[in-house]
Amino acid sequence: MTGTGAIFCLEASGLGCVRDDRSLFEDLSFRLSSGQVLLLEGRNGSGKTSLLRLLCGMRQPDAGEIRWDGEDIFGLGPDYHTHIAYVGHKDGVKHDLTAFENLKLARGLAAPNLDTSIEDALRQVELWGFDDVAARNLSAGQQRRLALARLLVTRANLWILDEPFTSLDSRGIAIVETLFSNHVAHGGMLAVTSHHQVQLGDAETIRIDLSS
Amino acid sequence: MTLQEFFHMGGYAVYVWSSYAIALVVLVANVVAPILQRRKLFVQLARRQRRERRES
Amino acid sequence: MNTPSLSRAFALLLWRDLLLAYRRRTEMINPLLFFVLVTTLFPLGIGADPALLRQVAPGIIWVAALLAAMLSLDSVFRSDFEDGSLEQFLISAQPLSILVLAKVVAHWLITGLPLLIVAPLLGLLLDLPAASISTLLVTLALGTPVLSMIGAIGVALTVGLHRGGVILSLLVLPLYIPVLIFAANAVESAGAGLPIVAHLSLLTALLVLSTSLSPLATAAALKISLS
Amino acid sequence: MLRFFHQLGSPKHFYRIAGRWIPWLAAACAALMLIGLYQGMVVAPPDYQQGDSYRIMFIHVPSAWMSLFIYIVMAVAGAIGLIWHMKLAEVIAISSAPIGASFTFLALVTGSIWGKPMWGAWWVWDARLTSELILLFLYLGVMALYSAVEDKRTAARATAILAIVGVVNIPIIHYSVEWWNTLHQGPTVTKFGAPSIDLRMLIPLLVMAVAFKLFYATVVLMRARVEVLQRERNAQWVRELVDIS
Repeated sequence: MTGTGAIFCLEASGLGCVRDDRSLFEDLSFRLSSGQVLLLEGRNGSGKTSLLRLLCGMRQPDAGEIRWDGEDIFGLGPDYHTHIAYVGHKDGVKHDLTAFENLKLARGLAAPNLDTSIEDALRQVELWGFDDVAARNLSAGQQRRLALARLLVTRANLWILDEPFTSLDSRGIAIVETLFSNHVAHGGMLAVTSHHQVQLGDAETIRIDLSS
Repeated sequence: MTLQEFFHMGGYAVYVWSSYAIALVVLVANVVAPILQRRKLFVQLARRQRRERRES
Repeated sequence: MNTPSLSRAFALLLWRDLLLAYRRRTEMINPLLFFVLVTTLFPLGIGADPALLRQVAPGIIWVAALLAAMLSLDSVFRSDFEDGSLEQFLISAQPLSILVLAKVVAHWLITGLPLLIVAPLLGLLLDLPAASISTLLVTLALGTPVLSMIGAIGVALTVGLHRGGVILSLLVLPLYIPVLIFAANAVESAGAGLPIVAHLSLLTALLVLSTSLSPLATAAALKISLS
Repeated sequence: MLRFFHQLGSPKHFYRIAGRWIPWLAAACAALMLIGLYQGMVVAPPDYQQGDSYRIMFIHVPSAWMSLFIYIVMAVAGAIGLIWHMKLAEVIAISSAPIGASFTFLALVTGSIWGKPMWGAWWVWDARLTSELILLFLYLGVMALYSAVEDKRTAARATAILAIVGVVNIPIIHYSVEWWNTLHQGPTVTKFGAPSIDLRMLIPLLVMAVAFKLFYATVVLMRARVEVLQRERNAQWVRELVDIS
């Protein structure tokens, strides 16, 4: 959560992605700026995950460009990555490390969010008390929340989330939705795919349906 | 340099001509391979396009 | 905006990998056992004549060390790839090559360096003279990091493949040949009392070259494998 | 000039242009090869030392040169494909690998056959032959990696990295093998090279070298065209091509 009031903008123009020489989507353009949510919908295999990976800069688009504040994200490289955080299908949580150690690592590799300690982050996802438990012993829902807690310890403006609500119970979903709405309310940005109807209060939402 | 001497290669006929035979095989294989590949691809694509035309 | 410090991330990742290895320290013994086992196979195959063994010992030990290093390569990125941590490295605020360097150094400390503990024992097993054993240790100290560095490129290229291990050896072993030649010959020359400064300088050159270049290649390979 | 590269960049144009060049390249290659072989096998005198067995040189030496040349071309094309995302460079790099491997294999086989009358052994751990053998492993590594990765665009980029790493290592490997060879070969160091080059032997050798380069150009374009068709098989121009053929 940034709260610095800085206005950032992620702009995609003419995006195209080909996977196993099947064109997933073509000529896709959108503009996402601070305080907005990009909601990707579409049936399985319509390229939602591929699009998110393009936004993370993990894959070169086969056509078109992605700009962060007007600069191509591939030119920026790590400078772009300081602004984003990604939680994919895989949690990215080391099972042999404790919850605390996992977050300590995530914090060290990204631009650390100095006004949220690891303890605060764990409290916000209701994992405080499990901090010294090896991630292996946490339930799938708890591991998912631990992965999402990573977002809180970094100073990322843009959260890129692939099905964040998988394996979360209703309590978990409520917690995570409040995190998202706080993030967006403080000028953060969200790019999320979800089959679950995301309630993010009055946040400005851009919907893109990839299966059309 | 009669024909017979030519093939005799001063007693090294076995080595010289086996080398050239292998060379011929390798070079011809390299030329033939793409041709066969192309033909196989065309057959594949043609069959696929016929099937698509039948469906549409 | 204080840019996240590079050395802190490097140290953090090194700490993480050493901690992970410590928590599974029984697995650290495997490359060592393999190293000893392969070395003991050769006398059973070649015969126990000490003179012959002494002559081929440097080559045997170094080939065994090379195979042990290569077999343990798979652990560099495999677990991170499966639980999604590798993706997090790709989008971290640090340049990927620095993180890769940290992981490879950790891998060397966990699997490469321990080979030095067992090497003298194998030297005695094959009746190597003292001068050779000390040289063996020096060449292993210089050579095993090179094996990890170059091997990391091969692992990064094959991390996405479900049967990557088979191809890994085909990609990596040819690149190990210079290290094997210089190191094994250094041990042999030391045994014969010949000077080995040339061998060691060449090994050091390989070490410097691979430490500076291979992280870049490994990072590029990871980005491609995960794209 | 830029338009030409840009035009060549588009697969459709490349397919057409390459199609026009291949017959000419093939004809030139065949002509040169015949001239070279005639000069080498008939005109060139027997060697005072090796008699007529040295004539194997006319295919062994050019194919050894080609094996290295093609690897370098593959690495450079791979690098261009990686850095500027030129699909065409990737296609050329990948199409070169099997040809390079064939020449390496040919150099190895003819080299060992040539060694048999001289040293009485089918395989000699000579520095050049050993380097050639390692080069063959590098080629097989590239081809194995390309076939292992499913998505062909990712495969091409991964093999480009491997080719670049390989090309950096080739001089190191060659030097270390030479060094190793002088240590173990000891007194019986045989100069495995061609005998004292008489002009009537050198000319056919160079003619054959050029002929092999033309052969490579022809076959790499042929393979590249098939690869382009493979990658663009959903494109409209390929569909039309398939319909009319």
